[in-house]
Amino acid sequence: MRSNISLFTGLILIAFLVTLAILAPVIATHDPATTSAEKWLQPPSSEHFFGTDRLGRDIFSRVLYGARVSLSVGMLSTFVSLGIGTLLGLLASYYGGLVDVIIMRFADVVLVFPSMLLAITLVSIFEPALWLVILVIAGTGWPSIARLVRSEVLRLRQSDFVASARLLGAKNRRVVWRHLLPNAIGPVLVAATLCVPAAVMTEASLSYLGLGVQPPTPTWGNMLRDAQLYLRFAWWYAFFPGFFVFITVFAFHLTGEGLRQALGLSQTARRGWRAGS
Amino acid sequence: MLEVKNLQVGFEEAGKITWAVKNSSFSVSAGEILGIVGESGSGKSMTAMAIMGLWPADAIVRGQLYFQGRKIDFAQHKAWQELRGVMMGMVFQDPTSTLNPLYPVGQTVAEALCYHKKIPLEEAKRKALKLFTSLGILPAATRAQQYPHQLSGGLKQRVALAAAICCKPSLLIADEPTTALDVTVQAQILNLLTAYVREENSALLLISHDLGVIAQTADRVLVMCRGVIVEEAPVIKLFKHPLHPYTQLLMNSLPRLDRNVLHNIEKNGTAASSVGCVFAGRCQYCREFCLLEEPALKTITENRKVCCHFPLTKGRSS
Amino acid sequence: MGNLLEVKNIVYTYGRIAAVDGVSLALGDSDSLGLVGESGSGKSTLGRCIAGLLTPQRGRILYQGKLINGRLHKEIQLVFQDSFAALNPRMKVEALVEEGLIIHKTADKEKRRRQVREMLQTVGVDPALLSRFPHQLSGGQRQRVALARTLILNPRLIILDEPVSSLDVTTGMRLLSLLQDLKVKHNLVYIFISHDLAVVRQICSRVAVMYAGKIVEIGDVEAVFARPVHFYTKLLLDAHPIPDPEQRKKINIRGEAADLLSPPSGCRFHPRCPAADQRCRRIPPPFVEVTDNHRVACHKAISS
Amino acid sequence: MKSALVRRFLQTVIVLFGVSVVTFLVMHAAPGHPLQANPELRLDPTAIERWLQLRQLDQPLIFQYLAWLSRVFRGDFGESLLYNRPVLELMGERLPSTLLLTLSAFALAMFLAVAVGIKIATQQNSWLDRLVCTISLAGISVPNFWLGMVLVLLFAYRFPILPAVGMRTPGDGSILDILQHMLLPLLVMVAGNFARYVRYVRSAVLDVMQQDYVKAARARGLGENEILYRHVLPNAAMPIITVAALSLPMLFTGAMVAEYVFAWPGLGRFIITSTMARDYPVIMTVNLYTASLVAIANFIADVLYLLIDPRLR
Repeated sequence: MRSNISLFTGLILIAFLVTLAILAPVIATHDPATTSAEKWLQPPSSEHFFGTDRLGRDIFSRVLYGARVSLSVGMLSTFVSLGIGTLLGLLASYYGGLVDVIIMRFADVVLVFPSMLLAITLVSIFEPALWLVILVIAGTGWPSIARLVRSEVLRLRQSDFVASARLLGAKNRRVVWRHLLPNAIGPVLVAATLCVPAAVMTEASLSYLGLGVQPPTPTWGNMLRDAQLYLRFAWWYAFFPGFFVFITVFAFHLTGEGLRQALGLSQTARRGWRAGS
Repeated sequence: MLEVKNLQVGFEEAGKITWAVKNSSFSVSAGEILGIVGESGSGKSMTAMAIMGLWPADAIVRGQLYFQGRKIDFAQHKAWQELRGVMMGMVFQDPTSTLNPLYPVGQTVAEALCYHKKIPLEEAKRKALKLFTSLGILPAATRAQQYPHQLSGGLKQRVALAAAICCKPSLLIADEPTTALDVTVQAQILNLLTAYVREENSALLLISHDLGVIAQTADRVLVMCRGVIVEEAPVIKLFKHPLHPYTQLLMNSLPRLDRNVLHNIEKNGTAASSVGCVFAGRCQYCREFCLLEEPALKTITENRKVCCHFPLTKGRSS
Repeated sequence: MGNLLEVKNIVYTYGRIAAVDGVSLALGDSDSLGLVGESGSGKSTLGRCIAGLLTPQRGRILYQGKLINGRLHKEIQLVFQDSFAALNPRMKVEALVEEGLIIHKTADKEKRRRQVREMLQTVGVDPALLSRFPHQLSGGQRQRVALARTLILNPRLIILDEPVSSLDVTTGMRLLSLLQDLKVKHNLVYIFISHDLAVVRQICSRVAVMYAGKIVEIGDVEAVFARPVHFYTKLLLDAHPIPDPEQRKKINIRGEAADLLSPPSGCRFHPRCPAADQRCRRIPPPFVEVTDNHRVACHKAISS
Repeated sequence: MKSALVRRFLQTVIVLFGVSVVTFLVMHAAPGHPLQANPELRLDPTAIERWLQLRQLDQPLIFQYLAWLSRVFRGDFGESLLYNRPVLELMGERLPSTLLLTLSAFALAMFLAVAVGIKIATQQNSWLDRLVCTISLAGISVPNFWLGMVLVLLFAYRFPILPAVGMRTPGDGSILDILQHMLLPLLVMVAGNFARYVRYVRSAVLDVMQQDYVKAARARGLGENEILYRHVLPNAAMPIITVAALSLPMLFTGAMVAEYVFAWPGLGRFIITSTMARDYPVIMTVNLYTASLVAIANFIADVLYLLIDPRLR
């Protein structure tokens, strides 16, 4: 019952945020880039719901456009790490032996770098850009997916129902598509759902440090970076973008949590980390 | 020794309570082995858990329990805590999961002794070793140092038994103690259980789905079906002449070494009924009345009780 | 009478443990063999080798005279002990039973649906359960679905790995009775793996007793149960509780099952055998025929 | 036991080797010349010259790697381009203030998480359990730099009772002053870590409490305290050790973003400012140092597992 409530609330919130992002041009009350010298740092009002920033831009509209960046970074990087992770996890578990050792040790090596540190290192070497942020986040996210896929496949391959299908004469393709994948998808789905909030958070942190998506593209992270200097005078400047980061991350965590409970997976068992060792 | 009156154990789901144990009353005296037999879902384990005060958190438990003349309140967990381990002991089905994997098995037993008897650890360890020797966990000193995963199922069950009886409880409950074990080990464990009862004059509640085990071990038997005690009788009388059709069905269904019994099996399916006799849907002698009216457990002769409108007679014509 | 199945001296090891250590047996066209023994005796491993799920490291398995080591054969099927683990939790009853037909492309959709329904009727499962998932079925129903799944391919030899041990007695006996009917109707041969001698008694014509990876006695059920020769068989029969309180037995059982990491020398049963002597400790006993079709691996059987 | 230990050790060595290769390759991919092209960075020209020389760009890659590795083994991690001083020296100077913050944050968060986690696990689905679960879910969802800003807004600007940034007031260096400065960053770090830890403690304890051996211990009449401390907690320790081990490196690198927000003069902030300045020798050293710490922490966790659980030996 409770799990359904968190799943439901999470999904509603996500749908709401996605709608905001997609319909940003329709909902936005102002152009997010239009500056106005006389209207800088105005508190929230009926004209500017979330107030204005140091250049007189409408924070409400900028937050809406920022949702586009945050959500696309979150989802795209999750897709990429899901793709790489699933592929490498399958390869490792399918071929075993040396292939397995090489892939899994490489995953180990990537995993020992704290993802934030790896992200800022990579971004500092190249020029910061949106695609780079996505790739960097995906590059630090795939190993846990790969570990998870590998251990799920290894576990399921030992199961009686796969043996039973083989006895009936099922070939590899059928075993993989009808038996392994449908049963492995639950834990992987949960892991993917929890990848998104991590990516959103990393993007926000990078942009906040000035290493992520660069101005003038409005993102929640670089809005917070701007806001820091005006914290004393304009609470709304920092409050709203940060609040949206929080709500977005919270929504995905809620969904992941609900999904995990609905699928009956335990929290400690979920960890891809050190699942294989 | 132990008297259970109107015990009910139920679970609430969506505002409706389903009863796993319905209004059961029975007693067991010192030196007696009371067997409880029934299929899965008959409520026999739940009965044991209720007596031990170990029911799941979401269960609803009602009724009265008298232990050595003293009434135990279901609401008072504290009272139970003083009884468990000292006055009541329990052996579970799967010895692999009931021993803590992180401790040497000797320590598990010594810990219980230490806790209840308030004796120093060294003395408790010595006592545990003695107990191991008497239960055939040999060589005791070596075995005591080993961890559960290093022992066979039979030895683990002996350790579990040692931990349950180390303080010489006057009531021992064994819930399917041999189901997870091989037949040769089963015989050994049943021997140990019987020996304990005879030596300490304590009571044993032996729960099993296996009529063979019951026949070989119990003095008196309760037959349970879907939460209801349908028959109660001394073991010899029960096997010679079952009164309840369910008891008869169980006996006929039992695979036997000395003959082929497959031809006895009636093939009608099972249907559940919410009113009337719990066994009506599967009973080959079921009459219309059985579907409408719930029978009560009534005394037939001394020591014999049956919960059936039309109990079996020797020739089978009611 | 030609042999349907012949197993010649096969060995299967997991790491350092030889679970099956040199087993030979032959199965006639209409025999049903019970394979009994305690846990760890290697009976399930032997069953999986014959089904082709495991490839024995040594020895040969012949089906109708053809070598099938480590290969699956459509006519040899296996029913698993745990029906819950053996049915894909994400497939419905219909898809589960239909799978074999789809794999072998034996019929079109319409015909397959009909066949599935017929098969469910045969094993006594209400067709109303077609769209249920395994976890929505009772234990007996699951085991019947598992049976239907294999039967739909028209197998000849079915290996039943403890099919009733997790079921209630009444459910188990009804399943046994169904198995008995199917055997006759579909001309099936069973290898029935069980730790329960009494269950084997109901359904098999022959029985093989395994101890520590080896067969110690094999023969017709009636003969072996009435006049067991090997001391291990005697022990198993003795330890089996008789459901009659007036025949209470007091049996003394020594020792523990053999440790397969360092199996005892000579006869593997000698540490627990009441009659063991020097020879039993040193020399593994040969397999000898005591009467027709009744063979035993015991030194004492020869001398007496 | 020994063989398992040796295997884990070898695995750790392999991972450490991989870490060095990856670090080296990443730095090798770093462009050398934008360093000079970017006057904003104000790097020391002589230091850049030395850095480029040290990289021996004319040599084959493998030689460059070996040369670098041998310097690393001799403890020579190069000099900062920004400060023109040895990297290790710079890091060493910043370690104490980081440790002060991170150690107290870790200890406080872990202590609270274990206490609260056990408490709510023993009363699953009570109002307290639900409350803590919801709060912790929110806790892991709050960006810590934003939480920092909100706290500064509240406690430094709206109600000016605490300093907003830094570690000590200039001219003052008393313990009380440092503690006052520490309070807000500490709060931010404890909030995030507590939320993460408490969820693990709760689910680990819950998992164990459902085990049969806990029920059996109860049937033996042991008191709830004995059951909790002797049977539940030792078995629940493994997942908790894992989280603790994964937090260990944080102790030595500092919480980067949190230190940056509060201008705490520790390693974390140093890492970020050096990265933004493209101080390559520092970045390289920091990566190597941090990743090695994680690998070693994992090894320590593995050893602890072996000590606790006889089944793994």
